[in-house]
Amino acid sequence: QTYPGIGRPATAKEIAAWDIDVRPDFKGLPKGSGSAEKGMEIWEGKCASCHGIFGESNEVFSPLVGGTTAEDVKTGRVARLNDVTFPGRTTLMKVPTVSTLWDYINRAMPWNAPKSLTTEEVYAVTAYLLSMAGVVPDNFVMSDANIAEVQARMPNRNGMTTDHHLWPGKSMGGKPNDVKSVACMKNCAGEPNVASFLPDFARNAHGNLAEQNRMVGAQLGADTTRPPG
Amino acid sequence: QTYPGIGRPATAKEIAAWDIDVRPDFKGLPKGSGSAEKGMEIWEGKCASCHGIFGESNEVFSPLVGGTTAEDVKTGRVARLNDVTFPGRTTLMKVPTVSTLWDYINRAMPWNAPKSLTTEEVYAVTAYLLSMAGVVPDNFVMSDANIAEVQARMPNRNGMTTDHHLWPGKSMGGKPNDVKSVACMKNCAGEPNVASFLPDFARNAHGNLAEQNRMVGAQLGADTTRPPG
Amino acid sequence: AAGAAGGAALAQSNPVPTEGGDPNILNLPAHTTGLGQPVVTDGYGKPSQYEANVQRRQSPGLTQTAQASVSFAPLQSLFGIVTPSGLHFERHHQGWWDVDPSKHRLMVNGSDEKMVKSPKVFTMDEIMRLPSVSRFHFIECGANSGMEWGNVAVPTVQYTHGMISCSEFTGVPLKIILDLCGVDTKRGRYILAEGADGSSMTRTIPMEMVEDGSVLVAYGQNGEMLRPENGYPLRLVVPGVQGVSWVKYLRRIEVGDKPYAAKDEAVHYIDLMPGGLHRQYTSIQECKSVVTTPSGGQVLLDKGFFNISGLAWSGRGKIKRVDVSVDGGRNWRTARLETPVLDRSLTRFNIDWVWDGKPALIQSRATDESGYVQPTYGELRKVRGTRSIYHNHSIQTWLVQESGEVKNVQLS
Amino acid sequence: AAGAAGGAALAQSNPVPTEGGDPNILNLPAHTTGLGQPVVTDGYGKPSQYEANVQRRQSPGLTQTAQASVSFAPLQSLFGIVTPSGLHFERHHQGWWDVDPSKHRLMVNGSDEKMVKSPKVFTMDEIMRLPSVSRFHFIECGANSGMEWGNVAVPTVQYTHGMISCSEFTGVPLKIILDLCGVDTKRGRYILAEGADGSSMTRTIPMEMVEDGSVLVAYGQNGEMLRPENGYPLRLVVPGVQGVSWVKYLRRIEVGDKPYAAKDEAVHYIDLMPGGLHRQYTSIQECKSVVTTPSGGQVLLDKGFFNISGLAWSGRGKIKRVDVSVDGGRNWRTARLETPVLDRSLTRFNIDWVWDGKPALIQSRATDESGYVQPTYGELRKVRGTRSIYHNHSIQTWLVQESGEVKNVQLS
Ligand code: HEC
Ligand code: HEC
Ligand SMILES: [Ca+2]
Ligand SMILES: [Ca+2]
Ligand SMILES: [Ca+2]
Ligand SMILES: [Ca+2]
Ligand SMILES: [Ca+2]
Ligand SMILES: [Ca+2]
Ligand SMILES: [Co+2]
Ligand SMILES: [Co+2]
Repeated sequence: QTYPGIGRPATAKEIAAWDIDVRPDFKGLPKGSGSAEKGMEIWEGKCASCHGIFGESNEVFSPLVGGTTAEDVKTGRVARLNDVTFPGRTTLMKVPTVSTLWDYINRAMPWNAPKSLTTEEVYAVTAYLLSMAGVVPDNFVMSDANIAEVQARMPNRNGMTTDHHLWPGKSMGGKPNDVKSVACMKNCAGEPNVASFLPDFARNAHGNLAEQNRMVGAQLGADTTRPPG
Repeated sequence: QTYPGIGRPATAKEIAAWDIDVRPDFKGLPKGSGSAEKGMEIWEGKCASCHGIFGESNEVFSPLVGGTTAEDVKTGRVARLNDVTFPGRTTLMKVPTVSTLWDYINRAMPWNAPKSLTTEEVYAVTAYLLSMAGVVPDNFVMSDANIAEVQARMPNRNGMTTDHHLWPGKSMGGKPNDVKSVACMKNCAGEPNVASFLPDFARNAHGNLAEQNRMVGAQLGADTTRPPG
Repeated sequence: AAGAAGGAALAQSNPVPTEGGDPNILNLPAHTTGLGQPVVTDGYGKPSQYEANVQRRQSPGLTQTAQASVSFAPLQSLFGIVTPSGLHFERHHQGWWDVDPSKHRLMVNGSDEKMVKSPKVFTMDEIMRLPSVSRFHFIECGANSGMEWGNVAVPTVQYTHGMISCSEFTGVPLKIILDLCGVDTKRGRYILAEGADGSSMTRTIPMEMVEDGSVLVAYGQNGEMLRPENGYPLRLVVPGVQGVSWVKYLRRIEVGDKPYAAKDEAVHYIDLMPGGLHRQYTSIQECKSVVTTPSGGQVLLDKGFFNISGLAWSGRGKIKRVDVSVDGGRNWRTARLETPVLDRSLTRFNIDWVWDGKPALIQSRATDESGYVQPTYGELRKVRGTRSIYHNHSIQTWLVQESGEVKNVQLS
Repeated sequence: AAGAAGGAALAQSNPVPTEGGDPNILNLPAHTTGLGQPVVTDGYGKPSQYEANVQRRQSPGLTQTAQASVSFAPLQSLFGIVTPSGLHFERHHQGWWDVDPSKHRLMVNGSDEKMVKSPKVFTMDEIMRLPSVSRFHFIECGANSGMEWGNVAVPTVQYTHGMISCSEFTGVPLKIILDLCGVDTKRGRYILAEGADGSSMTRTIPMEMVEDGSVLVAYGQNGEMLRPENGYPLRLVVPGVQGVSWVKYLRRIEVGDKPYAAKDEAVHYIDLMPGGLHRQYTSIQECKSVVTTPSGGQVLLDKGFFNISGLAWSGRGKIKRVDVSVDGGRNWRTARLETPVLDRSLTRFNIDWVWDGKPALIQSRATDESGYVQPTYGELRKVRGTRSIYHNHSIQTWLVQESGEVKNVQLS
């Protein structure tokens, strides 16, 4: 089947304007470099207002930096991900691939002015971000030539698996389902026991539920401005 | 299956308030009467502004009266329904059942004040309407006692059939489909000939069609403020 | 009226760029380089400003008042089978209302004292507690395409076929409500449905359709409540039957032993046959289809590939097949039917077409599961004449002119 | 915020009248004795004023900004399977835009020069000329129910499950567009989809899903164009896969030989397992269901009959069965499934229940056509722990208290 009249060849210039993605194998990464020192300037001018001076803010988003150790840089596994008492997870605790940071900052940051950074600025600020976490030295100059070495120091680079059943198709994983249940119909479980519920003081925390249900219906909304009935 | 807690018995008063329908066999018709003379007063006060002094207006709706003859009153078939040159069809040319008029005037007229007429007024104005068409005399007093006689004079009382295939179920009609076609696939019809189309002067009669189609699409709307291209 | 962004369409070209590229690609737009709007800008969202041309419309001169009138759905701009509720066609006889659902009641009674054992009153709360079903059905006015019985009268598919819409309705099978009241179904072979608006619209419906479970007392339409224009908070759903029977603002169901000859079944919605006899109680909407793209009033900007798309439906069940002709009915190809193909619902069909730039006459022809084949105007008029107003379900023809402009035509 | 008519619900009683009848019946309301509003009061209509409580809402405190946030669909008030487009859940990462469709372009290219024979640019006009399909599919955020992984966090089904919606999507199978460009599908086993908004969202999608025809380049949603909040004028439809992959404002498709590890597949939408390892590229939304009525934050005003109603879905195909328990999972009955039951679509279920006024624990459990059974929290957490955020598809429990009030609870 052909489709005469539909579509036309993309020009090289057009592809260059839009094909900005950078893959884990660095395909798509433009040549260039930027220093962590320059990155600090950019960070403080264009990023810190939202992410905090040390990337620690959770004012507009969860912290970018924190929770990784020198040991993690060696092992490639962020140990605190296994610490259930550690609150929250920072970006650097999770991200396995430095390309992801580069690509995302390049396409989407600063949040209110995406795609406004030069290639040098993206290298620089990425380097600075990593330097805050001790992944690269404070005077590091990151470039297309040495980015693979940075990758080899990413704290959570070994922290991912694709060995599961939730990827469609055969290109990854392909494991059978991990969770098993059976559709028992009669006398299935023990006496049910309520283990978790909202405390009464949180009753109105999502607003008055009477105003979040239709005026008529099989059930109406509970007036949560009043004590439970 | 029972449905505990759902619904409650309707009271006699409630049923009386809402059960206002009147059937062709006059089930539902309240006792009472009204004169065509009184009906004329009501008509001129409450109906003529929309329907015209003689029920002939088509200002707000098609004419109610006209097109029936004394001969039709005898035969019960409105002859002009078979006259393709006669423009339009009035209510009295079509309506086979006097109950229909009574019921509808009672439930829905005057249009801007439905259900405001008394039972006497409905009898009266219905009688007047029919008197304008010569179905009943000008001094007729219509009542529940003589309405069957009026029915026997309705000009189109024999003008209906239920002998067709478009009623679901078996309580009427039940005929097989009247129109027959076959799904021919190849070399089916003769050379097609366009027999009817909109004249160019009517091109913009429904407004500019460019503004009646989406801005993007497989086809766009024609700019009908311009001559055909 | 169309907003600023919704004016006349601009021909959009996609030329091979001479200067290296399309400025819409090379110069990144504001939305690619800025921060957009927050969530819940609208707690209940609206279409894009660029969709302002997609509106329901009145046909100029068709009716004398706007409260006893109709507005047509813009079929030329719709996709799939679901009609957006905001674009659902309207037909009012005495205007529409936004009825307070907490005060709305449904009554069930009998035409005589023995017909219903226990006449009952229900609140909306109670109706919504009963077993509910959800089903997709089309609703078509019996007068849809009525303006075209004699000859071509209107330019676009909005006006030729726009008195049809299709929604997912949710409600209670009327049978459940009648069972609850105790009905003598031996004598009570008819139902009268009555609305609460000024017209208090009444229509007779056969008990068979209640007994087979297809008649619903519906409150839901496309996931939310019915729209006020469509009978909020309660309307009857009578699948396959003309829209006037789908009584809006439903306040009462009466079970009776005889039909009621209401105004809209004794004066209107009666089909004038050759010879001057009218057919009464013509309820079922017959098998029908129409190509919605390309369709009248549109312009093809180019030769080349096009997707011909349209809608098919039947009041007698599922659509079995749709054939499409581009040569005025001489030769036909069978179109793809989109799934799901449902009972008394719209079915969307699509078929490939390469336009060579010469005049073309596009038609579609549906066949339903009863085996009934949608007729040509010739076949239909031979039996039913040209003055019926109702139940025009003829094959529609669109003429694609060399200029690319598409016209509504009828063939002899 | 709710309008005047949309305030707190008033308990509506239907007492046996002492004085002869209900005043709502005996005193005819204004709408029964007056003339209503004209057709086309709104060329594009709105819900009733009495429906003002039915809104999408943010969950207080969930996100720190409203442009990188989510609004939840009010499942407690919805019927059937179609989500009204105005109530479709929202998820933006850098705000939403109303993009001019006449300037929007779609580009197809390859990760290297050999991957795509002829990289191409398409206008919207051109895309809409290609063969189109219409299909019902659910879209669920991978983080839906994520707040509840550890314990009960929110009161109503709007917040527990409201990041799901279901629409009829219309568009072009991506396979057709790729075929048109000539793709090396031997090497090119991945697709990168990219949006045109500030985030220029990118996600990797397996070529298998393109090849089997299920991935669509969609412009239509529920009969009209996509809403701006949902990607107008073009979004990818990736049935059964989490919402973040359904890239909005779609501007580019790249064919590649490796996955891309985009921010939302290497930092988010990764599932933290016990032991600290994350699962990456967890795309499929597993078999899941929830009772929407009665549900958390509602009140049953009476004992007696109720219709339990809910939604079931699976990213692996059709729903085969839904069971419902009212005793916290000890005993189950199989619910009625409303038709149509479609592939990777919502399915509505209903089942009768007579409430005796004693505390009840209501649950639903779906099984899909792959045979997978929706697990309990115990079964799920045993394997995946409590910190995953994503893919919580556990059985939901609602506690009906003696007072009639319904609470969100988790059982041990
Ligand atoms: C106006 C506020 C703002 C500014 C300025 C800003 N960011 Fe962000 N940033 C955000 C928000 C909000 C997100 C989360 C976006 C989302 O949800 O997809 C984010 C996400 C990120 C992320 C991904 C974190 C994650 O875990 O997903 C990185 C990396 C980042 N920003 C780096 C930067 C850099 C570098 C700069 C400056 C060049 C910058 N940001 C400027 C608000 C901002
Ligand atoms: C304000 C205008 C108005 C007034 C006043 C009015 N009518 Fe009407 N009447 C209408 C309209 C409009 C219709 C058509 C309604 C519809 O389409 O269902 C109509 C329909 C009718 C019909 C049915 C005609 C048909 O063929 O369907 C009858 C009979 C009728 N009116 C009688 C009366 C009587 C009797 C009165 C006075 C007591 C009256 N009307 C007052 C506007 C009016
Ligand atoms: Ca072209
Ligand atoms: Ca440092
Ligand atoms: Ca009750
Ligand atoms: Ca006279
Ligand atoms: Ca009666
Ligand atoms: Ca690339
Ligand atoms: Co009609
Ligand atoms: Co999400």
